[in-house]
Order: sequence, then structure tokens, then C-alpha cells
Amino acid sequence: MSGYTGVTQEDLEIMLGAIGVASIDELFDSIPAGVRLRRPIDLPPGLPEQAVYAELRRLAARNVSAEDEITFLGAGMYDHYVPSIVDMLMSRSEFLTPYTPYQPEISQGGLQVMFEYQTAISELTGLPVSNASVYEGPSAVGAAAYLAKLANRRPRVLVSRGVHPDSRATLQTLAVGYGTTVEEIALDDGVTDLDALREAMGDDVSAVILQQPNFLGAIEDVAAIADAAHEHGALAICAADPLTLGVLEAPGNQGADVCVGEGQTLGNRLDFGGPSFGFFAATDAHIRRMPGRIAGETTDVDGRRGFVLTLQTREQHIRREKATSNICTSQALNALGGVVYLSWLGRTGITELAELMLQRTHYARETLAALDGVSKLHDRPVVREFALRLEAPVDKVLDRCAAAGINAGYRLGRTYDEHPDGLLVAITEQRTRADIDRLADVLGEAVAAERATAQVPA
Amino acid sequence: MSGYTGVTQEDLEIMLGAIGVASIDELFDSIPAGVRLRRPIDLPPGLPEQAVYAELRRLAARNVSAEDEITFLGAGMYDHYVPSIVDMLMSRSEFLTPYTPYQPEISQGGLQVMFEYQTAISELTGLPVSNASVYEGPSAVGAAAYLAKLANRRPRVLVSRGVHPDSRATLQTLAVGYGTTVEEIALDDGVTDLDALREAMGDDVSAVILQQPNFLGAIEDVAAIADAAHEHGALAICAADPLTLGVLEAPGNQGADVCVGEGQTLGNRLDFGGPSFGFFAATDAHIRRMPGRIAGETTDVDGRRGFVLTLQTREQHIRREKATSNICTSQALNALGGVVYLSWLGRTGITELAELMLQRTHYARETLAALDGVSKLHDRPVVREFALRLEAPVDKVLDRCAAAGINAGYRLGRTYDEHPDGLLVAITEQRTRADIDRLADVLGEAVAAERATAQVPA
Amino acid sequence: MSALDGGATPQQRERATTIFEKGAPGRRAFIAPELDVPQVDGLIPAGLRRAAPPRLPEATEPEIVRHYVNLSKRNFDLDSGFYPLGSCTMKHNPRLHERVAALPGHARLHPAQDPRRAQGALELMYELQGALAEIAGLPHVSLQPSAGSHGELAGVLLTRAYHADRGEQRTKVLTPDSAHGTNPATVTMAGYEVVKVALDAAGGVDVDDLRAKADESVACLMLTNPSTLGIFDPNIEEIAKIVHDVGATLYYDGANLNAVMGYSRPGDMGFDIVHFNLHKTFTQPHGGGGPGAGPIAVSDRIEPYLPRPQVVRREPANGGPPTYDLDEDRPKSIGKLRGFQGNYGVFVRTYAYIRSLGGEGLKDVSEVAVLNANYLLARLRERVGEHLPLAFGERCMHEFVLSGAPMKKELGIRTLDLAKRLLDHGMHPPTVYFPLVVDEALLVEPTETETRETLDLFVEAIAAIVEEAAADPDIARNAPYTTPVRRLDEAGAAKRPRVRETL
Amino acid sequence: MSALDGGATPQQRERATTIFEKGAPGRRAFIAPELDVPQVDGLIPAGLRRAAPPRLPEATEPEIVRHYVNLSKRNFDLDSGFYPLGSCTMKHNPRLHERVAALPGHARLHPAQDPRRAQGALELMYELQGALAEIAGLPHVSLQPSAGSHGELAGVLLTRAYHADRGEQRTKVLTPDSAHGTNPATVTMAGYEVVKVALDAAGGVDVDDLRAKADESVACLMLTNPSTLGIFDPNIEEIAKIVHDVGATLYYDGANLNAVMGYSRPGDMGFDIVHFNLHKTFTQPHGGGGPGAGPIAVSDRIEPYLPRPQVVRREPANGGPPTYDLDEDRPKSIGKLRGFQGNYGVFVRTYAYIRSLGGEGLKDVSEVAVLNANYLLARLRERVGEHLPLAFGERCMHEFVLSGAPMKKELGIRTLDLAKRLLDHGMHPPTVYFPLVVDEALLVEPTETETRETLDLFVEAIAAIVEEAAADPDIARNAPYTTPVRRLDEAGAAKRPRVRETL
Ligand SMILES: Cc1ncc(COP(=O)(O)O)c(C=O)c1O
Ligand SMILES: Cc1ncc(COP(=O)(O)O)c(C=O)c1O
Repeated sequence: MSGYTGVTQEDLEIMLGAIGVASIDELFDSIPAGVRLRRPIDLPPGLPEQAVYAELRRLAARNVSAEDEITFLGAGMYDHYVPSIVDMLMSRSEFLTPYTPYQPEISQGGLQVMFEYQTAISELTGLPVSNASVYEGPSAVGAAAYLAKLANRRPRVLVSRGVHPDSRATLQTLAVGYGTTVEEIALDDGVTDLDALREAMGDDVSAVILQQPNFLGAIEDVAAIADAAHEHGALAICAADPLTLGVLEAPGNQGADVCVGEGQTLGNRLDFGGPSFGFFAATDAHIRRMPGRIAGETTDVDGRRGFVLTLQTREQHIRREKATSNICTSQALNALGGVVYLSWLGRTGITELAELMLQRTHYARETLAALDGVSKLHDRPVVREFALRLEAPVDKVLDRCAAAGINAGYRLGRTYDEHPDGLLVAITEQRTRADIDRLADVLGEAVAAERATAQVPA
Repeated sequence: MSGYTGVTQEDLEIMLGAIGVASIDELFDSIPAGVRLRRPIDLPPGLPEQAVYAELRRLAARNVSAEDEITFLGAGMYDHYVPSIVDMLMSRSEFLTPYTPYQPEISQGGLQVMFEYQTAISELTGLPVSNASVYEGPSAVGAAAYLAKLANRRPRVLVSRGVHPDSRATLQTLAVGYGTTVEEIALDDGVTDLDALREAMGDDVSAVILQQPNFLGAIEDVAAIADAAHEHGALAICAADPLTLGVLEAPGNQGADVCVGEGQTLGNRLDFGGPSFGFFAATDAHIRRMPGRIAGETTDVDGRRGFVLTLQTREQHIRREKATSNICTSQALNALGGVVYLSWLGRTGITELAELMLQRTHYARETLAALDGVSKLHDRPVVREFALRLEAPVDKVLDRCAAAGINAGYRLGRTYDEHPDGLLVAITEQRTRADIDRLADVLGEAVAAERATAQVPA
Repeated sequence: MSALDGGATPQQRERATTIFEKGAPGRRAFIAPELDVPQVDGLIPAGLRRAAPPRLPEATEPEIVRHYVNLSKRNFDLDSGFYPLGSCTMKHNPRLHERVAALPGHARLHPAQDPRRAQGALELMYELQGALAEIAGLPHVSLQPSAGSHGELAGVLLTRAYHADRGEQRTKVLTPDSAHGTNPATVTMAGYEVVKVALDAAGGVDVDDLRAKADESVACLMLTNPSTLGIFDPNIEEIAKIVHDVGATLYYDGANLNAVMGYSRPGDMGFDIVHFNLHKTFTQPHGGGGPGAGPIAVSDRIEPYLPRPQVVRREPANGGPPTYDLDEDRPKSIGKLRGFQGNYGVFVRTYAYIRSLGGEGLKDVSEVAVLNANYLLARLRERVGEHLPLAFGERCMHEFVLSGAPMKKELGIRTLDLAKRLLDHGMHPPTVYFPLVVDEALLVEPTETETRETLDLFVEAIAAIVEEAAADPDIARNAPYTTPVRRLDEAGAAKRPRVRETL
Repeated sequence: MSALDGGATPQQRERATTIFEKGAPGRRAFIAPELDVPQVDGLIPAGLRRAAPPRLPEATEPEIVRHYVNLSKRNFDLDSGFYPLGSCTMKHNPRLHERVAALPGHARLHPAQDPRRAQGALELMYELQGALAEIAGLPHVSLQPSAGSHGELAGVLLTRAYHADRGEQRTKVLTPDSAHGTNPATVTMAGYEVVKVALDAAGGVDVDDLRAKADESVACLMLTNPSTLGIFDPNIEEIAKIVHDVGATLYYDGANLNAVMGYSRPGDMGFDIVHFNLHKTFTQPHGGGGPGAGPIAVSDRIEPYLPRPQVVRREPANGGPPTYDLDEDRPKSIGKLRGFQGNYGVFVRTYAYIRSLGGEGLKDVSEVAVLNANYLLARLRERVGEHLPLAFGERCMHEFVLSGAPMKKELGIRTLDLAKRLLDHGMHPPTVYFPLVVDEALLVEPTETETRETLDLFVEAIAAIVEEAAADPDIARNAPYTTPVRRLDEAGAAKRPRVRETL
């Protein structure tokens, strides 16, 4: 008996008696001798709650989190402030503990949240149909290409090199399964090379995938790329950072057929990468090809407004091998966080927040690019993140900054071989001008110190 | 308009129109010119949520909490582990946000919690009647003496010097109001001097007040003190640390008429001293003299079991100047934490926990008293805290320990002039043997170092 | 046939069972840390050792969680609906406050920590003292009292100390009829005699009666302003003068401070001592009956008697950053009112609230509180003014009192019935039968955090009940119907008190 | 007359309104930080700048809180009552896990943080990999997949990579009829053809059918064991041999692992690849449909293809403490299944759970899960066995399937009706109409965290419904009655999909 199970001696006797066996062991008789575990599970003994807490605190203390340093790390997830009401609502038992709403009569809360979430995502993306969430951003890109495959059965997808490296990798992994070939379209001064894209297009292209803003922070011309795709009857799939859509035109209004993305920026924690949620929106034409749950409005027998999981004939539990996706458990709780966050930000707030990031990002970019040994990696307009080029080894510069309590950003060389000297710097509403100025000081010193070291003959 | 208020321009027009005024200012016309504030409130401008969070984090970081050091501080509040379910339940809107349950039909949750809490306190203290909470421990002592005054109108109370200094001080402050003289009974080798008590007793004594275990950690002979009180018709009031009642006999079973105490140890945070709760239990004879809310069982018009605030004719809102106390808002939420904690500990658990403290306290006491320059301040049996005597300046020793990440305890000289060399060391289930051994190392070194310093001729 | 049991709601069908009736012998949630020191027997002398363990519940963690979660669902709360409980200021409780109060640097800070290592907490308290002083218009603050009534007690004891220090032995404290019950109860506990002051026709203090009763035997006048009738006393300056002229102190019950922030300050009105209800004006959640905090602000002449310790700020001689300390060395202090330094966790929340709103935001609070109250009043007068007239005057501050007397007479339902019927509308009723000076009183305080839509819904609900009563008063008389339990036998409960579970 | 509106419960009387219908233009909760840098215009080229803002809600914080708190009350949840949803393992969710996951060192750790400064997270993941490997009986673990179905996809893609690496192009994946829908759906997404294997009379895999279908074109057999019928396949060794003999892999759908911990391990049964549902066996809260996590454990021969990065531990040459790193250098890897390193927040909870229970505690989980299921089964057979017989065999593992076919025939109510009527009893119904192989299936999984009393109450409820149906089947057919809404028009919803609010 643990603190979570409660079979007393009396219970045990009554229960075994009712079943008609002499021991619990007997209930496992159907397990053949040959596959039995004949020793205890080899794990440390159980611990009281306080000891588990202490252990998890010990581990937490071995991480340098955004609470411990001033961080300019982004690259797909961002240190935004999570409002307290998000935590409060996500931790309510009624939202935290139920399963997927299979019994709508007692799940109206969760179903309506999905419906509201879908509405908010639809508004943000400018597309009429949103599902209730997918796992996260990069796999959403893979799922979008699968939708394209279901839509037109063409064998190739073209993906901009400005799409998140994890998204491209995930797409590649999944595409091997569903038999699509993935080809990359290079960047030209920071944005998708439209000429290269047009060159690569053909009637065998299923979809073109871009990211807004792209991984180097640059704003893409979604409309131009969508046009290039549509010219050949391919789908235009846009991965987007939803918060930037406070100032950037909605992909749906620029011709994207599908808009997906990472929802972490919408009131979800960093959590070392998850759980967050992916969003997935599309035009009406694709509603019956969408992956995952979709909540729909209906009425009950007494005429009351209500919500249900709808269009379930797309889904694995009904259609099995003919389903449009295998997804089952997705990210309902995180999507709740998303819609609460969007409600909290509100219609004016999302623009204000995005505008604040835009202005601070501009300030940071100009301030840093003015440092000796630091320059812009590209000149394109940016919203919340930008790429720099350092005339010093980026890893060493980052170490120096870290020692001063600053995480200066993402070393582009980790995923872009062509930019070994690249540094990606992200801004959120939590990074003030004072933080940026401090980064400038620390980064300037670090670059200078590294250049001085390099000048010393070995 | 802030994020908490929402009068839009349209609202304002409609509302002013309905009222029949031209401006909000007009609504304040009844305030005479002479008492008007003619300038803005002089406070810093409002801040967004994230900035307020940052400011409160800044302040938190300037405190050394029990999360930051190994602490042996006690002296009335103790660093016990607060189980996660306590936090979770205390933060549910339904418990966190309602007022005192004036409308019982929609407050059965809170009322039943009070009833359960009263039952648990009654069990712990061995007294049949508990109220639903008072502010905290020391003021509960003052309230208990007031009950004694209401009961027998006698002019003197005797209070053991083993009672918490804050309790004695509070008693003194309040007794000035209700006109009782407070006299102190000295300690003899750590416990209340029974001879001195008997000497001081008389038929004009309203109550005798002791603490179990007392401030120096020693177990008092409650029965003997209660007998001495009862011999003269006085009440015996026992302040108790409720967790120790897992191994110590219930005061009610030893003749105490009233048992009060600080409830912090029952699932409440340290919170730099509050909010926690005080408990207040008594014999049946005093039920109509109790202060504060009491929940009672009853039935509704359909015969269903239900709970109400009962015996309200004791209370200020009904009896006004004839009330048995002025208390109104007390500590309902903290008492909820208390009863959830006691349910979590459970019947066996409370004994196990107290026994663990008992054994570790014994181990710690013997280990520390064996150090050079350290000895026991008294030899009495102890449960969770004990007093030492250091042959070195206690404040300096504490500073040295703090520098090593150990809070060695409470300097008795702060409140006991007769023990300038005293150190009070507290143990909880969070202080392991390893922690105690580390304390022994650090304390031993600190005392040795201070003695060495002292030996250097000035 | 619809439900399982006639017209009972699902909740009503569940018999209330306590945690002591749940579980089974041997079950547990707590897992004890292992005994890591040598076991020694006999550490407690036989007679002092507990003979039989307390019969606490025996249940698993899931059983406990489910029990209390389900109990919580038998509570109405502020996050679920409108809660216009007059005099209680049921405003929105921002969860930011819970978040910052839970930071370990605050929540796990030991109250006896060396002040040098609790600088953050002391700085916060010092800054809060300053902010409250500014809001009250009185220079000195003690954060120590635990609630409003505790603040009142502090205030009257301060008054006693003040007079005693001047060699005076005064015996009476004046309060108006409209005072909250804690006022007279406090006076008694503090060893004074309560003397009531009459109200004038407008609901304010009857200045003539006050003048008649104010003499050298009076220690203090305790006043709420705006009063519990929601009326700002227009004679406050004269009242202050009368009281001060006889050497008494003027005490401000701050429960209604939500009405006047940025418009008027108790200190400027002439009060000597003010208590704040941080759980009202400053949105500490009520918790179903606490915790709260009741800091006091006082004038210079009262300052020497303030409770100890006081939080003080010291500027180092060398010009470095200031440090904060606890000053216990206050020879004239009335002493202590409780353990340690007060309800610090409440101070954290209050400080966060004040920093969130700033001075302008606090003024906005009072403006909207008063606007909402007047709008609600206007709408109610328009709809049900005949049956539920305003008790005094034409307008109100942050709350107002209606009288249910005409309704009782004409429609045959009492204020209590109206309140109980409101429960079926999913709203918390206003305060009823307080203040005592109004017959069948209904004290309504909407607060600033409610929207116009909510106020309109309340008006519709009240109007519907009144209309329904005109057709059939029994509906309200037997209400509520949809609550977890229906009307409870309070008299029976008091007659044969069952105040704990029988085990 | 009792309620406000006929027999409707208070909740039913409220029309559902979305957050988009609340609030008013201009209202807000968010207060923007001030612009602290020079304002520059035209930073976004005209055509790319958003023309019209998204029409998000405009509401104050109190309005938002109240809206979602009230919505939450329209959900049934595990903390409120019994939730025997078969295949979903609705066990108690310890709040300790939420507490530790919220520690800033975990919750605010950036996924791209330098591994040298994320040592705690990597140590946790490494240790969790080890624990899951031990539980599975398979040496290598990838934590990356986001849920069970994602783990399945990983598993089939690993199978593909394994065969491809050996130069083989297999085309089929076998699954039994009782498989969960995600199994065949996964197979399709991974580019294989689904081939169904029949069940034998006892509900296990029909070994002859398997033998007939197993050939060199088969890449993999996906199996749940115990199956979704709650039956441990007694022929598992033979099945493994058949599959391995044709060179195929054997995939273990770990959704039912809660039945066998400490008794048998998939690796020992011969499985090559296993996924875990951390949101089932390891009590990550379900969140109304996620988040979860679906780590996989694999045998040596599959290891080279595991997703990248892998968490690795390095022992420094000098014998110092080990360090942890992310290994991206995996040339044969199938690549990535998602961004970064997986649902770390879920790993924290799982790790806490495993540390709380230890090996013995995990065995206790399975023991009590199986005991509870068998007790519930025995009691139900005794009370309603005639109408709701066990679909296969005599006993079960952690769950069991009843058939509602006799009930339908004899009493005229379907399994769906029974489920809907259970809602009026305040319990979540079991899984219905799954597995597909049982007519009118009712899949019941009580889990180990429920007490005997709760199981007994469930038996009483089922018995009451069956009895009631014998008297009047319409009661169940029209149920539920007491829920916030009653039966919903699902067909209509699908026909004219309204999947967002019209603004
Ligand atoms: C006018 C008034 N004065 C005093 C009090 C007492 O405050 P507390 O409940 O904080 O003791 C109240 C609280 O209801 C009140 O409304
Ligand atoms: C047997 C079985 N397999 C697979 C799954 C899919 O798991 P998930 O929902 O985590 O994707 C489930 C979940 O319901 C299941 O019950």
C-alpha cells in the first residue's frame, strides 16, 4: 500500500474472496513462466514526498534557467511572461485531470475551450478552420505536408531553408514514412530565394513550406511564395510565430492554405522544450483532411447550445488505417493556456505586445550591430529576433557572456553550417532596454576580448 | 481603466446617464472641501504584471529562506514540509475567494471544512469543543485568558516563563485592556517551577497558563500544573504545539480546560510569521464563552445533513458589546490547510512524524552537547527542540554558521536575559541526520573558532 | 421522470459525509521519512506519553483530494459569480498575488530569521508602511494587527495608552448605531464602556447628540466614513472638532476605504487612528473567513505607543544603501498584539496590488466602486424602488442600503427571503439585516471589478424576484431550491450544538 | 415550483456564451510594459504589416477568470469522481508532480540552453531513460515522442529504417482486430499496408492466422499485451518466435503497461520496440486531451536508428563527476520527430512518480490495478452478469470488456444508453464501443488508486440502471438529465460544421 493505493488487509480478504482466488499473485497466472520477471524491478526504493521534492529541487538547481540569467535565447521558443491566470486556470482539477472529452455532456467546459481556442487561432492566422491542437511546432509542419499529400498526392515538397531546422528535420523523418521527397530552397540575404523557388516548382510539387518570421528572424513575403506555389497547384504552408501576427499580416490573408506553428509563445512555459502545443489552421477546403480533434457547435435535445468533437470520421478511432492522421492525445491543456493567454492579451494587447517587441528588436539590432566586430547577418526587416555575424568564435563569446550572467543567444553554427559566425538574438517583452544595453556591454567586451586573444600569436 | 476594472466610454455614458450626473467627480460631491485630497496619491505609477512579479522576485531574493540554507530555527514556527495537496486545495477558487459563510446554503463546503477541522483539533487536544480558528498562537493565549476572565471574573493570571515570549507579551498587552494582572512563574531547570506556582496560587487566580512543550523545548507536566490550578478553582490553559501531540498526551486528557496554540506546523507556510492560524479548544463548560466562529451540524428543510455557523449569540455581529470576543475575520483558509494536512498525516502518520522528530531531536541534542564548548541548557525530556549553552558569543557563532549555509537556531538572549549564552535548536522531518551531522561540524568549528579568538589577548 | 430523485439537483442527492467517515483503518497518504538515527526508547516519561493516538482520518491521497475537491464544489465563490456583500468589498483577487506570495524567498522565510538576512521582507514592509501612510494621510503605520477587529483593538488600546500616559483615566468610547459589531465588541474587550451616538435624519452622526455625550470621560469616537450606510458624513470636520475638543481620539474603521482613495484621507478628516482591512480594500482573498490583516496608521501623538517591533530603515553613515531592521526598543509601546511581525504573506499581496495600480489606479478603484454602486442603485430604484427604497438620501458612495420593509409589508416576503431566492439565480446576496439601524436592511456593495453587464443581471434578478413574490410569495419564502442544501435549521443547531464529528 | 425553469438544473439554465461574446470594446486585462526605446516607424514594409488586428476578446481579468472558472465547472474530472475509462488509465494525479514541474529551474529552462548549463535536466532525462529501460526490459530509450501515437509512429519508422538498413523493402504491418485505432492509422502514415490478424476464441492472437500471414513482406507486428480486452496473451512466446522468424519486428503498444509492472517486461516477452504512455501508466494528468509523452524503449538491433538527439552520460577521464550531453551525431538515426528534446515537463512528473514509488511501488500499482479490476468484474458478474457478460474468459488483467449485447436485446437499452445514464449517477462511463471486436463493448479500467468503496458504488449504479431499464428503458434511452447539457446532436454538428465563433 502506497499513499496512492489503499487496499487494507480487510479489503484484500473481501476482494480476493469475491474474485475466488487465494492471492493477488494468482491473478497473474495467465502470464507464462517464460516471460516472467523473477526479481524485483531494479530501481531505487520509493521516497516520501518531501524527499522527491528535494531531489527535483536538486536537479532544478543544476540548470541555468531564464530565472537565473538574462536570456536572449530564442530559436523557436521564447521567454515570455506567463500571466498568473494561465497557471491558475491550467491547474484547476476540472481542466487538468479529465481525458479527451469523449462524453460531451460532462465535458462542455473543455469542448467550449477548444471551440474558443479554434476561434482565436482562426483569427490570428486568417484561416477559417483550426483544429484543437497538435503536439508542437515542428511536427505540425510534418503533419501539414501530410495534409498536402492527402490533398493532391504529389510526390515533392519544397521547404525553405528559413524554416526551423527542427521542423525541416521532422518533416524529413515523417516524409520518409508517407513517401514524400523533401527539397530545400536556399535563402538569399536572409529570406527565401524566390527565384530558386520558382525554378524548383513544378506540377509534381505538393506543397511549399515557409516560416514567418523565418529562423534568421527575417519577415518573409508570404504572398509571393504562396503565389509561386499556387501557380503550380501546390499548397502554400506557412509556419508562423503566432505572437508576431499582432503586427504581421495573417498568412491566411496572404494566400497560405495551411498555417501551423509552435504555440509556446502563447502563455506556455519554456519547460526545456515541452509540453507546449502546435496549432494547425487551414482553408475550408481542407476541413475534412485536418489532423486531430476539432470541436464543433451543436445543440442538445432540449435545444441548448453545446459543443462536441466533430468530423470524427477523419480520426483514427473511427477510420483507423484510413484516418487523416494517427494523432490521439494532443495538447488540450496547453491550448487552454493559449486561449487564456490570448484572451488576456486581447485585441489591442496583442498588437501592443508585438509592436513593443518590434521596437525593442530594432533597437537591439542597431545597438549590437554598432559594436566593433559585430554586424548584421542580413538586412531584412525583423520583428522579434535577428541574426548577427561576430568576428570572434561564437562559442567562446557566448561563454564569456554567460559568465557575466547574460545568455547572448543562439549560435547559428549549431544548425547552419554556412553561418559558423552567426548569432541569433531574441527579444521578448521581458527584455528591457536596460537588459539590451547590458547585453551590448557584455557582448562588446566579449568580442573584443576574444579578438584580442586571437591576435596573440599562438 | 486598469486590467481589473472595465468601464468603457460607452459604459460610462450609460451609467452616468442612469444616475443622472455629468461626471464621476460629481458622485463625490458629498465630501466636504476641507477634507479633500487635492493632489494625486503620491505613490509610484502602476506597473504591468511582469514588472510587479520582477519586483517581488527582487525582494524575495534579498531574503535567506529555508529554501536557501539548512535551518534549525524554530521558536514557535517550524520548517515542516507542506504537502502539495494542501497548496492545491488552498488555491482552489471555491476555498480561496469566498467570504465568511453567511449564506450557509451556498457555503456547505467551507462550513463542513470547519466542522472537520474542529473535529481534528478536538481529537488532537482531547477537548470536546474547538472553534473554527483564531488569528494565531500568541493572541490565542490572550484570548484564552479572556475566556477565563469571562468564566470567573478573577483578577490574576499566572503564566509560566516557559510560555512563548510573544505569547506572554501579547497576553500582557491584551490583559491591560480587559483588566487582568499577569504574573510570571519562573522555570526550574527548564520547566515550570511547580513550587513557585503553588506559592503564587490563590482563589483570585483566574487561570494558569503553560506551554507544551515549553519555549526551551522541555516537556511540561501538564497534569500537575492543571491540578495546582484546579485546586484553587482556576482554569488551566495549555498552549501546545499540535504536531507534538502525536507523542505527547493530549492536554485535555491531563486536565487542561482550554488548549490553544499556533497552527503553522499543520501544513502552513512560514511566511515570515503569517498568515497561519491559531486553534482554540475547550471543555463543554465553556462552549458559550468561546471566541470566533463555530460550525455546527444541522439539517435542512428536506432533512438533509448540513452545517451552519452556530452559537452566534456569542459573536460581535449579534451581541455587539456583550460579545465574548471582537473577532470577525479569522483564518479559515489556513485552518483548511490544517485539516487537509492532518488528514494527509492521518492517524498513524502523526505519531510516526512526531516519533521521528523525537528520535532525531534526541540524536541532535546528544551530538551537539558532546561538542567542545557546548552543553545542554537543561536536562528535561524534549520532543522537537532543545536549548544549548555555548561557551562562545552566540551571535558570532550564528554568523559563522550562516556563512557555512547553516542557520543553527534561535539566540535565546533575544528574549531570555538569563540565557545570554543560550541557543535553541529545532528539528523537523526535513532535517535529516546528515543535516544534523553537518550542523555539528559547523557549530563545533564555529564555537572553537570563537573561543580561539576570545583567547587572543586584546 | 428526469433526475434520480425527484427534483433534487445532483449535488443535493449526495449526503454530506465528512473525511472522518471516509477511508478505512490502515489507509494513509503520508509516507514517513525513514528513521536515520539510532532508535532510543523511553525518551518521553510514561505519564506524559500519549496513550491513544488522535483519531485522525485514515485515507489515501486520492480519497482526500476527491473529498475536498467535492466539498469545494459546495461553495459559492467570487470567481464564479457576483458577490455584492456589503461592507465586505468582494473585489477580484488577482492571482499574481498568490504567485508572488508563494515565492520561496517569501513563503519559506522564517519569522525569526536574522533581520540582516531578511532585508527583502523588511524593505517590503517598510515600503508598505509608507504607502499605507500616504493613503491614510497619517504618518506612522504598524502592520501587526491580523484583521480589522484586531486593528480596532490595537487602536483602542493605543487610545488607552495615550490617555494613561497623560495621566487620564477615561471610561467611555462612543460609536454610532450604524457601527459594525466589532466596534462595540472591541470597546468592551479593551475595558471601556460603549456609549451609542444617534444618527441624524440623513444617516450621519447626530452632531447634537455627539456634543451632548462628548465629555472628558470619553476616550474615543469610533467611526466608519463613509458609514455602513454608504454615506460620507458631511459633518466630519465638526465631528472631529467636537471629539478633539474633549481630548478624545478619533478612530477610523477603514472597512469602507474603498470608497474614497484619491478623494479624501482619514488623516485629513481629522482621524488619529485608522485601520485598514487588507482583505477588503487591498484584495487579500477572503479565504472563506480569513486570513486578513488589519494594519493601523496613526498620527504623531499616537506614535509612541505603537506595537513593537516597528520596521525601521537606517541610512548608513557612509552613504551606502539603506538597511532595514526591527525596532523592539519602544519603551511606551502597548507591546505586542500577536507573534512575530504580522501576516507577512498578506503584506506581499497588498504590496503587489499597490505596485500594480499605483496612485492613479487606486483612485480609479474608488471612482469605479462609487460609479458602480450609484449605477446599480439608480437601476434598482427605477425597477424596484417602490418595494426596496433607499434607506437614506439620494445617492451613495461605494455601497448603499435598501430597506425591505415595504416589500415585507406589501408583498409578504422578507429581506431574508429575497436573499435566499437570489441564491437560485446564482448570485451571492447582499449583506442582510446590517446595518441594524435600517429595518430589513439590504447592504449592497458591487465593487469596482464588476462590469455593467453583471450589475444589469443583478437588477433583473431582483426585479424578477419581486415580481414573482407579487404573484406568489411562497416561492421566495421557501427558497432556495437549487443549492446543495436548502434552508437550514439554525435554531436547532444552536440548541443542541453538534460541533464535531462523533467517532 | 422549485427551480427557476422547470426541471432544469442551475447549470442547464445558463446559455453557453463564449469569451468572444463577453467583455466590451476597449476592455482589457493586459497592461503593456512601457516603450523604453525610441519609437521608429515603418519597420515593417507596408504590404507585410497586418491590416486589421485579430478580433481577440476584449475583457478584464475578472471577466476572463470568471468565464473560465465557470467553464471548468461544466467539466467532469478525475478529482471529482470515478473515471473508469478503459485503455486510458485514469489514475490519481499527484499534485507533487505539478509542484516540482513548476520549479523555475525546470519550467523556465530554455530548450536551446547550452547542455553544460542544463545538467540537471539532462541528468533527469538520462536517469528516466534508465528507469524506463529497466521497466521495459529493453536497453535503449528515446524520450522524444510526444504521445502514444507519436511513439507508435517512431516505432514503425524505426522498423522501416532497420529493414532498409538491411536492404529490405517490406510492405505490411500486422495488427490484431482488437488494436487501438492509432495502430492502423500509424501504419498508414508510415507508408505500410495494414494487415489484420484474427483473434482466437480466448481473445488472444490467432496463432494460426498469424503464421499464415507472417512472411518476408511483413515488417512488424503491433501488439498490446495485455490486449485491449484486458487479456494477457498466453501465446506471446510463440507469437514472438513467428514474427522474429520472418525477420519482422515486434512492437509493443504500451498503453496497458499498468497491468504488468514487476510481473513481466515487454523486452522479456520478445518485443523489439515499446512505447510508454507517460500520461497513463505514469500519471501525467490528461489535461482534457493532452499533453502526454510517448517515450520508446528498443532492443540493441534497433538502437542505431533511434531519433536524435540522445541524452548521453560521459564519465570524465579524470574520474570526476559524470556529465550529460545531447548526442546529435547519430548517422543511422531516423532523425527528429519533433522540436528540441521532447516533453520535458512530462518527464519531470514521471521521474517524480518513479522516485516516489520505487520498484516495489510500481509492482504494487500493477497488483492493485489487477486486483481492483478483477474485484469489480466479479461483483458486476454477480449483479448484472446476465445482461452484461464478460466478453472473453473468466478473469482479466487491469481492465475488462463487458458486452452490452444481451442488455440491448433483452432490456432494449444500448451500451450508449447505459453510459449516458451513468452520467446522472455522477460517474464517468467506461470506454464504449471499443474494442471493436466486442458487440456493444464496455471497457472498464478502474485503476489502482480507487478504493473498494468506489468500486462498490459503481456496481450499485450499474445494477440500478439495469434494473431501472427492465422497468422502463426510456429512462436510460433519454438520459442524461442532470448534466449541463443533455444528449447533443453530433450528426448535425458534422453535417454543418461550425468550428469557430462567428464575430
Ligand atoms: C465596517 C466594518 N468594520 C469592521 C469589520 C471587521 O473587520 P475584520 O473582519 O477584518 O475583523 C468589518 C468586517 O466585516 C466591517 O465591515
Ligand atoms: C491501446 C492504446 N494504444 C494507443 C493509444 C494512443 O496513445 P496516445 O493517445 O497517447 O497517442 C491509446 C490511447 O488511448 C490506447 O489506449
